[in-house]
Amino acid sequence: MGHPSSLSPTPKNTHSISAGKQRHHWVERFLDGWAVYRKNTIGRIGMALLGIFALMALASFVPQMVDPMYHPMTGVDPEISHSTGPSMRHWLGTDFIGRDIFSQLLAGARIAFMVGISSALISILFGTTIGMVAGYAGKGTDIWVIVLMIALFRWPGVARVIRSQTLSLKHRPFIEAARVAGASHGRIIFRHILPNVMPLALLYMTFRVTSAIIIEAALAFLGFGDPGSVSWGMMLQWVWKTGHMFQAPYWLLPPGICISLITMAFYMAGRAMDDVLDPRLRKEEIKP
Amino acid sequence: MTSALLEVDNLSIGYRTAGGISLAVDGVSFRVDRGGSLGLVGESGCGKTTIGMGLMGLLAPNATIVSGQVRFEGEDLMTASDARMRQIRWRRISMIFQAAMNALNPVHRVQDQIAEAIITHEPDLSGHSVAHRTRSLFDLVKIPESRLQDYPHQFSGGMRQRVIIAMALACNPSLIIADEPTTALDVIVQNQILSAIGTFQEEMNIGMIFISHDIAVVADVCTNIGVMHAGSLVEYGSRQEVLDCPGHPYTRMLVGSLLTLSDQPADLSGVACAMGDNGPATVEGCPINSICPDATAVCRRERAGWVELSTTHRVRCSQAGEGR
Amino acid sequence: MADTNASPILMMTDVTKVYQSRDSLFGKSSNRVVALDRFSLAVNPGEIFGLVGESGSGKTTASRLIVGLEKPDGGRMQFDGQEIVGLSGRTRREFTKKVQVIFQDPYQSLNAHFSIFDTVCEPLVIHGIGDRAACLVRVCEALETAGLTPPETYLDRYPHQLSGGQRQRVAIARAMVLNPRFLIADEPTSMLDASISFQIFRLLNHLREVFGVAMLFITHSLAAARNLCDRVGVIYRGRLVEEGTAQETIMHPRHPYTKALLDAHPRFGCSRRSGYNALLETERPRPETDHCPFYPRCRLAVDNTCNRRSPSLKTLDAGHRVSCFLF
Amino acid sequence: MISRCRWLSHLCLLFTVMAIMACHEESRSNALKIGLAEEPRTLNIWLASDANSRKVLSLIYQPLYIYDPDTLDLVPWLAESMPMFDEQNLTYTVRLRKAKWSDGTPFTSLDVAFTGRLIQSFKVPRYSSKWKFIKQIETPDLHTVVFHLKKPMASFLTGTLFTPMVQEKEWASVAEKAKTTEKPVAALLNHRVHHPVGTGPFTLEQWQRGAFLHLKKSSYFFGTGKTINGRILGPYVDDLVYTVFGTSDVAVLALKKGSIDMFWWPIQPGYLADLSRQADIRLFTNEKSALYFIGFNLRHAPFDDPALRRAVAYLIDKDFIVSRILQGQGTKMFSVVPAENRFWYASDLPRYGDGLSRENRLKTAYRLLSEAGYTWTVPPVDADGDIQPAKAIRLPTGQTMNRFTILTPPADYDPHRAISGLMIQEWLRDLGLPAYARPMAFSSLLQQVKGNHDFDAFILGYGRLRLDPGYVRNLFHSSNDKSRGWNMSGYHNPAFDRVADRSVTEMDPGKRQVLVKEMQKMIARDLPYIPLYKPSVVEAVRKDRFDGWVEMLEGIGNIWSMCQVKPVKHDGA
Amino acid sequence: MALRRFVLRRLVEIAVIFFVIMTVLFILFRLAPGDPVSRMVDPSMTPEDARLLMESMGLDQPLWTQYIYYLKNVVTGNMGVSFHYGEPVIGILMDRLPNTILLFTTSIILSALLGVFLGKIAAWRRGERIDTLMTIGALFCHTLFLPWLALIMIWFFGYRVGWFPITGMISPEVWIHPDAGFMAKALDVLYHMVLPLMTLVLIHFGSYLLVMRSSMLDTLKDDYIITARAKGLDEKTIRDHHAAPNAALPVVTSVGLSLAFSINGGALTETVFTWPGIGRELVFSVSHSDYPLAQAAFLLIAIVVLVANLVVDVLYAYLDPRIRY
Repeated sequence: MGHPSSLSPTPKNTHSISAGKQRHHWVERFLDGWAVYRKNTIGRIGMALLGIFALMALASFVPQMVDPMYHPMTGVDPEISHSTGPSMRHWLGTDFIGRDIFSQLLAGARIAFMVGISSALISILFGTTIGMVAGYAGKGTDIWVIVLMIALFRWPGVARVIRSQTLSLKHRPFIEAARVAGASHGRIIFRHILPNVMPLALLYMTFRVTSAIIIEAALAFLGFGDPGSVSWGMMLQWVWKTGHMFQAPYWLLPPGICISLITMAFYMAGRAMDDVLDPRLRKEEIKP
Repeated sequence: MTSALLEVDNLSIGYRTAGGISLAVDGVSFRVDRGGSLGLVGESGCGKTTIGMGLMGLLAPNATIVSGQVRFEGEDLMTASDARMRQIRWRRISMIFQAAMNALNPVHRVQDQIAEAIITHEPDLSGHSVAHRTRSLFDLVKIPESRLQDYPHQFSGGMRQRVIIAMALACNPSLIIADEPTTALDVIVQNQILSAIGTFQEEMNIGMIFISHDIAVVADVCTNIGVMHAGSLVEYGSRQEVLDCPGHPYTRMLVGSLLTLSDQPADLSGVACAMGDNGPATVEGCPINSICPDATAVCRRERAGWVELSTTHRVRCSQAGEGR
Repeated sequence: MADTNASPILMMTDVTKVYQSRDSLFGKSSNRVVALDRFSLAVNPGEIFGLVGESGSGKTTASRLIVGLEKPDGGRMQFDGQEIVGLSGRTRREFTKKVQVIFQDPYQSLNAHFSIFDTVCEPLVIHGIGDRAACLVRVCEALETAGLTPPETYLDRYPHQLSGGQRQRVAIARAMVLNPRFLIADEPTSMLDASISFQIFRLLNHLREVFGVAMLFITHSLAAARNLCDRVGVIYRGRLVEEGTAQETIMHPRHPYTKALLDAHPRFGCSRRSGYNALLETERPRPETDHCPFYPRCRLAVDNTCNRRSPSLKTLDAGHRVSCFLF
Repeated sequence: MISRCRWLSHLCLLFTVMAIMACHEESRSNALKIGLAEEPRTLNIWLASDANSRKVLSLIYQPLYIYDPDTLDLVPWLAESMPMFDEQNLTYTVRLRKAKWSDGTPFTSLDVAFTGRLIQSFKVPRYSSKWKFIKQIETPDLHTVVFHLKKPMASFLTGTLFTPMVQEKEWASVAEKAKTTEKPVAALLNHRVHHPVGTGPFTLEQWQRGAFLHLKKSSYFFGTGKTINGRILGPYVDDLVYTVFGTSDVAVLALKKGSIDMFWWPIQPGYLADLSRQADIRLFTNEKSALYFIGFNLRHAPFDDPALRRAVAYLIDKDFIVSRILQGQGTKMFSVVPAENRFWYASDLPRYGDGLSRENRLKTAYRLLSEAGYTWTVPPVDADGDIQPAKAIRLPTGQTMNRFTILTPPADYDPHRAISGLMIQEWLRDLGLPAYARPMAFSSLLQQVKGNHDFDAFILGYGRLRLDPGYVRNLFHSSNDKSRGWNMSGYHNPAFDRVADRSVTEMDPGKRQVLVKEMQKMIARDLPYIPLYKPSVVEAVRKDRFDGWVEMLEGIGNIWSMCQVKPVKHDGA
Repeated sequence: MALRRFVLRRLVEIAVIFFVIMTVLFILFRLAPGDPVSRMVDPSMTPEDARLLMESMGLDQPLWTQYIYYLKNVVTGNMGVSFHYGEPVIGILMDRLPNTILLFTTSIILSALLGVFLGKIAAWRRGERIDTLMTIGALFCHTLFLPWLALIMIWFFGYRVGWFPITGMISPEVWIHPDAGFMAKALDVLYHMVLPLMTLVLIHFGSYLLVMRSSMLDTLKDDYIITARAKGLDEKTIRDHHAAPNAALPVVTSVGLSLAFSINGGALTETVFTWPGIGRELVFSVSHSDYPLAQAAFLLIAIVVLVANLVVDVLYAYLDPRIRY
């Protein structure tokens, strides 16, 4: 769909159009939303926490460049062969084979982001598409689609929410207006419904992120994780399985607190986003 | 001369916003006599509902009464304590809400909701007499007693409105504020509700403030009419005076745009121009000067004061005097 | 004014629509609501036909059937002599170019994520009409037609930045951008203030006069119908009970229901009428057999007639038809 | 609101009262409280294959002979004396003690014969192989049993005679009924035993599923007051209470708190420092008869080449594994037979890379492989003899070596093996070997290695190796190279097979010892498995409650301990 | 009448879904690599031994026969015999079920009560410091990593301070005591429940608080709250009588579903606290490839979840008069 800004302007609409041109509408909406978001204390805390974790994830590449001893997985301190507490050399101490806990913690932030965001993206992608199609197609098909998904996969939650949202959107006058104008189903789903369910999908994504992180941690903790990667759950599992649970608080506390804080940060960001997206809270401004 | 039930003097109500207080109601004065009825008419956003809520002391937390006096049965409501206001509410001033609003709690039986109002204000009443009162209220609004046990969702829109009326009458108030009571109802049902309200108001000698955007409806039930625009009252007078010889151009426009069932259809052939929106006044001068056909330089410069057209009819327009 | 002798642009003949609430995975439940019951209607080119009725009477269903948002369960519908039930593909697209709808709620009928330009331009894009420059010109024209001047100031705005009246004008511009021959206006002013409604009525009248668009104007207000429409049909429980010129039908109603409607209408400035004599306070039980739809509420109903058969439309005089055994 | 507060305060009060009550309950009984890490599986001795069931049932059902804790020699237990071997007829004669079942009936030779026949007729899994070479069981009198063997079988002494004996009275009817069903073995294994009748020092009192097991001293135990093998037997405790703990952390806490007197499970290294500081806790460190190893698939490239396997053996730093991953709680292994099994262990085997630095390991392995014809694009050792990151190793055939995986059990099952796999992966990569460690659910791992033979290398271990070296033959004999067979590596060596077959039938321990050592030498040369380590068992008990624990291979949890543990006499009491 | 039809219809749906889940479970378990026999590894076990074991478990039959057999078992309510315990699966599960129900029902009801109570206050005082405090506190508790918290609780309350027993459901000392009466035993169980309850409530009340808070905020915007104010009711009555009951409805759904899911969701809790419930059995059976036990446990969970869904719907209809089927 063309946008008038790229046209050679017709005589009468020269400068009045170019005024609001630079900012695309979603940029504007985003900035508006951001303004609302910034007022939200919880949202601000969440964002700050997420920023810290993102920095940690970035910083995870640094220590191993300083000295291979700080490689979170394979680097071991040649002088230490058991778990030791914090020192200048190892800020948070070492684990039972002499690996640096601080670099493991940083690497864990990276994994947490990767796990959280990738699984969330996948579930949102599938969930949104299936939910929209099921909701839009309606009638008999949707029940079976949903049943199947509940039985088989982990993303029915998103699909269900999106589906019900789509169901309610489907009979909105603006969708019907598009249908009356002769729009195809694809156009209605992707041009009209998608932008409207997107905020909800994004909101659910933050919830999905947290649950993905917690599930990863729980699985790793139970030992079903990949021991080749250093996640916080894996760190806890090492603490647990090697019998340092109550012996090495410097090793037990950081990953546990990090799991809590990062999930909390995502929750907070999500809740604040909920405020931004809640149409009842968004004022219908009338600017003449 | 009938005694004044309610006297509102120069009432201003504002909402706290980021840029200071914006006035939703700006210096409104009127009075309601015992048994009299006043219709407040104006388009959406003109502040008429805010007045109703202000009188009940039920303003939103970000709203504040900037100035003005409200005397109800000789008592100053502005200085009344919260506890005193709670006693006055419903016992002395009750309210009829718009039926489309969820004015009734969906999870309680209507009987209980009516009884609750009675018990709150007359705690000494026995359960038996409360039940009796409730039944007689249902009789009054012509709903079969068998439906006392029903839940609000089981009623049709018109019936629900009757329940709300019955509830409003539960404590024999002396003033009822009816806020758009018939909006969203069908014509026939609206007619029934209006006549019911009119009947009770007359028979029980209750004062009423009737808030509506539809001047035709207001004209049907009220003896006095106040026309509001952008937070202020622009014309105030008896029904006949306001409708027959509207003094304010805005009133004229309201009356003029009203489609009637007269033999001669209204003239629709004029240019369909866009018109400004109704919002709080922000510019100097008369708020409607930009769309008023008779606007003069004076109108653009300053707000007009009140012009008395008769003892009961006043208009806030600088042109009003000349127009007559 | 309308050319009454030309063949109708829209014909609905004995159209029936039944809603069945389907709430089971395996079976059908018997929760039937008859929205339209052998409903017939004809709109002539260039005229505004007013369809009047209370909420739930089926008037919106009629509009939805015409534009194909629902499928009828029986009866025929023709537009320009062409059958329009079950159109698909190219013929349907051709049809959608000619018929447009203005919805009741301007707050809901515009996609909040579309700018005004996108909204008005969408039908052009769907139908692949014109390049971008041509689109812009046509959009501006449509906006001007709808009274949004100067149009350029509106192009980049979003619905939430407009007032209700302006939104409804955008909806009208969207409907007009394809130069349709037929407009369905479904209670376009019920959400608007009186002065704004008045302007919208003027606008619709203007469209009819300048562009010769025929209209089906759906309303619950007799006054609006009286002032805007050439002909009026009164619908009750899915049946057309009275039909004729606006003047005749509204000023000299025949059917008891029309009379009751008229009676209930606020009498501007006059004291209240004594009451709704055509209507009963409470409803009579609805008979099992076929019956006059108004029988349960009709004070004038004749037993053994009104509750046994349903009346058909009888022509009384020049184009005034009524469906009642009393005539 | 007020009512809610009152309700809450009542609740608090209730809990306080309960807490006080519970404190009073403490230290009442003279019971030995033992923590278990998992619930015992069953009380049916034939189904009980898990360690936890055995911890209970070994105190109830007794075999004819048991091991001496110090020498690991045979000690007559239900038998009265050592078995008498008649080489001519291939018969063993065993004289029985005058013992009684816990229901008071005498234990006779008929019970022994019944147990043997039951195993033979039902082919009871994991017992039938120890009994199938027995032709006939004779009972000349009630206290004499004569076993007729089909052929000489070394495992008679270490297997058959260690079978727990069951009572004919208890099991005869069960066996009868099981035989009439469609699946007799299943019926026998799934028979639910509520009150096992044995000849041991304890009897079962009650079992609260998921919570605890209560054993009481048996009044009919044959050993009470007797001196067997130089030890005066009790038991000296009246009650044994087994409590189940979900995780060992919690069990260690319970031990520290004094809620249990002994935790019958190896303590994780992390707790040792803390526990050894606590005065009222005593730690026991004992060796285990165990074997943890990395095995290769000899059926295809690249590990069909012994030179590569030897190079890998050089690269693996067993010191690192033992000192860091096991935190010192284990020993390096160089033979598939644990060194503690002194009689069968061959001490003169090659110790690949032992004591070398990492650089020297790498250089040695590089030399080995270069000699065997392996080439690199970038070799791990440059011309000056310095280490550099290696790239793209090629087989002697010139083909690039494909990436291969080292399967390990998942970290939850055994973190040591999982982490060892990972470290080995890194060491191999130093040489340019494209190794990938991959943890896999245990049953899938076995399916792939044992069932499908679809693997390159794997790390597995046997935590409880029997003392009889019969497994050396089982693990590497070519006849066991089949799906689900024990020869998972696919090792084929006719010379080995010959020696192994002779070792099975050699009844003279001295001669058999020579054969077994010969077998170990062949394995150490060909390296189908590289033995890695053997963890130690560290157990902890409370000093202030009981003493008299008997240390043995596998730790203090053994029948000797349970027969000899005594409550500590407190001065005040 | 309509409700009965609704329930009947839902029961049919439940049956169909149940059948689907049943089949999916069967397929999933059989497709999973590995077999239960190879788990019982011991180099002294001969291949014949292994075959015998397979036969004794019925694993030598073709899949189709196993499936028919399995269906027959489910229909007749005989879920087979556990590979591991060698006992009927039903008996094992029924033995564990009351323990799980006892712990989780109590914990969920307690946390829901606490969450509703606090959420009500937080919403009522929206924007004030107490609201921010509660919201952040609830979020924090909600995001705590359960095993981590549980172990720390055990360490502190069970060991350090020593107020409560370390884990388990009963103390043997009490139960083997010859004259321990019912009351003593019941008190003992209660006493053991305190720590897991505290942990679970701490973790779960947060979500109820958040649900209640946002639902209550929605409710407070409703018009009947204005009506209630206009009626002159005092604020506490408005909050407790008009706003809270309406707002608590979504909590009912979430309580119902968590009750249903708690019968498996407690695997971690039950493992750490050594609570002999279904969750522990489930983890155990899956990791030991004990198909009959795992299948039966999953089916039990599925049926509880499905039925609970139905019960919640019916309950909802009972609580909210607007909803009628």
